[in-house]
Amino acid sequence: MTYGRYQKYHPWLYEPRFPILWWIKKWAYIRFILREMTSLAVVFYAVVLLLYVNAVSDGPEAFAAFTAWLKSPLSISLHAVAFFFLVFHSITWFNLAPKAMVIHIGAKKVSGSVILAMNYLTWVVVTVGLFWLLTF
Amino acid sequence: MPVHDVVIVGGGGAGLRAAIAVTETDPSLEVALVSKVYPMRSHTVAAEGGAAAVIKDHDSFENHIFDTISGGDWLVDQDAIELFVNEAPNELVQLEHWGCPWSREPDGKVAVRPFGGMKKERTWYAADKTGFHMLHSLFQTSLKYPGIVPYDEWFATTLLIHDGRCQGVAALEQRTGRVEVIAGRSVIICTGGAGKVYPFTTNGAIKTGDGMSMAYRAGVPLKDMEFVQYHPTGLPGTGILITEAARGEGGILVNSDGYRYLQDYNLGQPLDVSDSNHPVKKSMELGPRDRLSQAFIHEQRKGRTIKGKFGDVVYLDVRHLGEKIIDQKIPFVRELASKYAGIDPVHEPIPVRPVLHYFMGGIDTDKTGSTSLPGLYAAGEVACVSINGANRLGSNSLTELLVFGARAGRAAAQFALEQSPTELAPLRKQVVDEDERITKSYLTKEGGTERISTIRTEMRDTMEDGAGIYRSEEGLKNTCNKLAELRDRFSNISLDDRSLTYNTELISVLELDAMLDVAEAVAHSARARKESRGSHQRTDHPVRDDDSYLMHSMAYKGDGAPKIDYKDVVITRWPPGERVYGQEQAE
Amino acid sequence: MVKRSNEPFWWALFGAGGVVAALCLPALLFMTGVAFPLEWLAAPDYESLYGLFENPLVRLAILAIVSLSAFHWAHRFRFTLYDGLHIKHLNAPVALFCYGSAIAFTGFAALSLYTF
Amino acid sequence: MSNSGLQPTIDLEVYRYRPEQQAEPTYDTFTVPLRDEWVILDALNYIKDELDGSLSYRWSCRMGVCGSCGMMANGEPVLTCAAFLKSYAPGSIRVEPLANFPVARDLIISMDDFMEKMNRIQPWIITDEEKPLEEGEYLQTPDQVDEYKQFSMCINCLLCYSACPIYGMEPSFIGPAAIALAQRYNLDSRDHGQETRMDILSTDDGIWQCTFVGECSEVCPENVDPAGAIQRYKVTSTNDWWKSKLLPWTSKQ
Ligand SMILES: Cc1cc2nc3c(=O)[nH]c(=O)nc-3n(C[C@H](O)[C@H](O)[C@H](O)COP(=O)(O)OP(=O)(O)OC[C@H]3O[C@@H](n4cnc5c(N)ncnc54)[C@H](O)[C@@H]3O)c2cc1C
Ligand code: SF4
Ligand code: F3S
Ligand code: FES
Repeated sequence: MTYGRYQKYHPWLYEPRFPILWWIKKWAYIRFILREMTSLAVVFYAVVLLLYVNAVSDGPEAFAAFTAWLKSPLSISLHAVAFFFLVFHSITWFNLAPKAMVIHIGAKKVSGSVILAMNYLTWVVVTVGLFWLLTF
Repeated sequence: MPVHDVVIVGGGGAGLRAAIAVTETDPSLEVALVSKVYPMRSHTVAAEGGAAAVIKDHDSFENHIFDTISGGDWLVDQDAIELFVNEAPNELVQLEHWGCPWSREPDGKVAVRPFGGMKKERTWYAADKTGFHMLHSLFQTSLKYPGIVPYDEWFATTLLIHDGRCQGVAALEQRTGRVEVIAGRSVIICTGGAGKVYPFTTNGAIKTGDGMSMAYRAGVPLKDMEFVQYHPTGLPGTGILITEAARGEGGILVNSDGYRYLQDYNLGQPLDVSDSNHPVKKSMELGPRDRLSQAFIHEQRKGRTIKGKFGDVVYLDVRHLGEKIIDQKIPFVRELASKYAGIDPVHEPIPVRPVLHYFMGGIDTDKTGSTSLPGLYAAGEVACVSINGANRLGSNSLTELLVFGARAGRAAAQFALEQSPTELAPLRKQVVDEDERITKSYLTKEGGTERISTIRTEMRDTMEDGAGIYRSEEGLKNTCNKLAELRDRFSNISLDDRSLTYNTELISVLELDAMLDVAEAVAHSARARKESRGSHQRTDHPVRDDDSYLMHSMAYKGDGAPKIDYKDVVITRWPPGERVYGQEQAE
Repeated sequence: MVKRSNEPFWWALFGAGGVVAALCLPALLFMTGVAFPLEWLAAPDYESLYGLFENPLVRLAILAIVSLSAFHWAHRFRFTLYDGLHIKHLNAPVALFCYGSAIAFTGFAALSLYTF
Repeated sequence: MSNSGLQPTIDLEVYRYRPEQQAEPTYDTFTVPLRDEWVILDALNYIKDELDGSLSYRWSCRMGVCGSCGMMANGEPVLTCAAFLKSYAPGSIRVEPLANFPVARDLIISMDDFMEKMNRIQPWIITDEEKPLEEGEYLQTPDQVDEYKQFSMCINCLLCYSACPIYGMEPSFIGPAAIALAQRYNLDSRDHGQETRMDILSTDDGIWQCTFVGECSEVCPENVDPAGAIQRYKVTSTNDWWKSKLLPWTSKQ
């Protein structure tokens, strides 16, 4: 095979196989896979949220039944695990965002730490807002 | 296809610039770019401080010319330096157009900084990784020319000469071990210097003088080889360079008493570091390298240096610049000092000592880079044009790569266009012989008891002992004898590795062979020059002697010792005078 | 001529979903899934919830949250399958499964929220 | 760390592959002096000079700038001229060629793939018309230099490719350093090659293979942050895609 102007012609290259279970080889890779797994928590809760709204829509009995399920140990444990994953998602997401986002004010680049701080500030505001909406 | 139009050996700054010059002269010309390492690994990558060229209004060509001539102790060819200084700004602008990230002034113009031995600030820089940025800009730009054919990790072993002219090289492909013809109607050697001939050097592993040796063996003389530059500020132990830019930005040198000792060596009077005129150009820490390195030896003899784990040192102090300037202007200095000397220059002074840095001498060329062998050109540190004389001024070398790289490229292109097509058969025959020589002397050889590392270490030590900063007849004689002995023992060498694939031990032995040639040329040229000039200081002949030695030495390879001859220096408008430093404030 | 990828379409949805999920989901999940059931916080009663969800804007917001979250999952999970299991060669079926699920879910969510 | 006599020592388990003699790699163990100031590269040089001249590896500058001495040390990609022995003691050091690349000999990997990719992204200033040299330099303010400076610091050491599992699985991925280099030119005020490079980067082999593992930036000795370069480019490429779909008349084809 010809690669542009660089030729591949050496016959004796040793090509190591990439390990199938590569992601348990390093803590950083495990963390990466965990980060990617947060998407399961995200979709889990998206479904629960929709069911929650549907239960309200279906009337007080349906809602009561759903609330009862929410109180079951199974549901509580599922939610607890999902909660940790969601927080992990939020943190990794906000921490990595400055890498992709470059904001200019005039000719100057806004520094990563400022963007980071803005992200967390928004998170706090949204969280407080949601609490206010549902508990008052 | 082993037949090209121009063959360039060396993918450093000079080789890349030459390659681009060839294809730009005539895009139909095909250039083989042969390099023993991937071009971006070439040692140009390590240059830190900057490249000199006059562009600011407060400066003039005249200044740059004169600084260089006096810096080189009048051993500079004045026609060459004039042309160099004139062409320098365009070359650096060209590199700017090719993307080199030069450091800038607030208004967007290129910024300049002061360097040793320079009357005005005229050194362009890219923070303190100038060589790195220049090399990468050149290499990446070179990729856009389809006419440049890379031979990466091919090691050139000898020149192919046929019909009285140089028509290519024999080269060993490191990954397969095959020795092949790489033919062209002209050849440019750009293989850089030979710092590895000495034990303690700023140079990387690849600077082994291969190109010098190839030309030398082909009968081309090596010019001014006795002039080797010691840089005053290397890190003890490793020899890693702390750039002159550290002093250009205001760093000072002090001895064990905290005293700025340079004032005792006719280099002017120090201003306080808080003085707005500090650092004063061409004075104190901004004196030329030869004088600063020599001053260190005197301090050492007076017992005023500091004892360190790796021998005596003095301190380079940049603390007063403050963290901000250090991080902005010389971040690499901070990185290197922290990593390799374990100190943070923001808070502590940096231990330094003189270290072998640069070869002023090299393959004798004229202003177009051509040598006495038709079809053979040379440029860069490997060549001696000569614009560096007896002592190179810092930051002239990077510019030299560009100016003379381009000139050699154009001249070699022109030459190639005028020649008849290459006949491959006779060259092939020479390469078969070369292959056999290498195989027989190293790969299939029986017996042999010497190790590469033993001979290499002894060579380096004897060079430092006899051909270091201060030299004498006695010391040089010993060194010459020792080198002859090592040459003898070299024929008894034996390799552990007999394989073909990436046999790096084979490369080492070929490099050692070349280094022994270079060492011999240096020692014998030094022994013959019975005067002191620039970097060549003889304790037994302490003064400059223009009557007998205002001449370039020319070392020719002989059967035993080299033959040393001389050639006139070109003097046009600047008659030999006294080198004056530190007096500028009095003007 | 090389073909530019259509990946940006999915990536934009993934990114939007990531932002929405990062901002909203921890708080919502914490309340509905943990704090209300365990009575750490007083849960809103049925009527006030009904009132809240009756607001079409709220339902629209919920649709956005659940749908974008689903696309966020779809994209990320697709690559997790590729990387974790080395099945890039199954590109088409995996993508179909992931994005298909997200699309179907979005349709279902839109319908049920519309008919609230 | 073991103590033989006075001088403390450390063991290096070195990966050996001599294609003319063996089909599969093996390991050789060498005991070398443990000196405070020694880096792994010094230990390898010691082995080559004193113990076994046939050990092959690349190096030159020994000051972290030429980029040739990258290897795996205990599974992590490092510049061996910047990795001190003492930080591994006590214990031994396993030295291997950079992961994810074909091995040519001992610690030497094949660079072909990277060289081709580097070439492919057109790492040079692309302009519509060149300014004559007599008109001097292009003006570029320090802020404009800062836009691309970080991405121009790459020494092509390839540690990032060794750290990236995606490259390990999909060698067609253009990969971190080459994309960062493309960004170095895209963000240079003198360059007008963004469109050209987009055809190369916005493909399935380009940025879209990257799932932001982020290890490339972690191991980079020059703080180039290739992961950042790639994510930024995803944003650029996405904006461009939507623009070309929603406002097709604005994109030049
Ligand atoms: C640490 C350091 C800092 C410096 N700082 C500055 C500075 O600030 N300013 C300044 O002006 N100068 C500086 N210099 C000097 C300057 O950098 C060098 O003189 C210059 O870079 C040499 O470039 P070159 O192209 O001639 O050779 P190199 O860059 O050394 O390249 C030599 C090339 O030849 C090839 N080669 C060698 N032998 C063979 C062979 N047998 N076969 C095939 N290929 C071969 C190599 O692969 C390489 O590509 C510095 C030097 C050092 C060591
Ligand atoms: S991006 Fe960093 S790690 Fe990757 S090649 Fe460049 S310098 Fe090395
Ligand atoms: S490690 Fe690989 S997946 Fe992307 S962020 Fe870096 S290139
Ligand atoms: S030897 Fe040059 S980077 Fe390590």
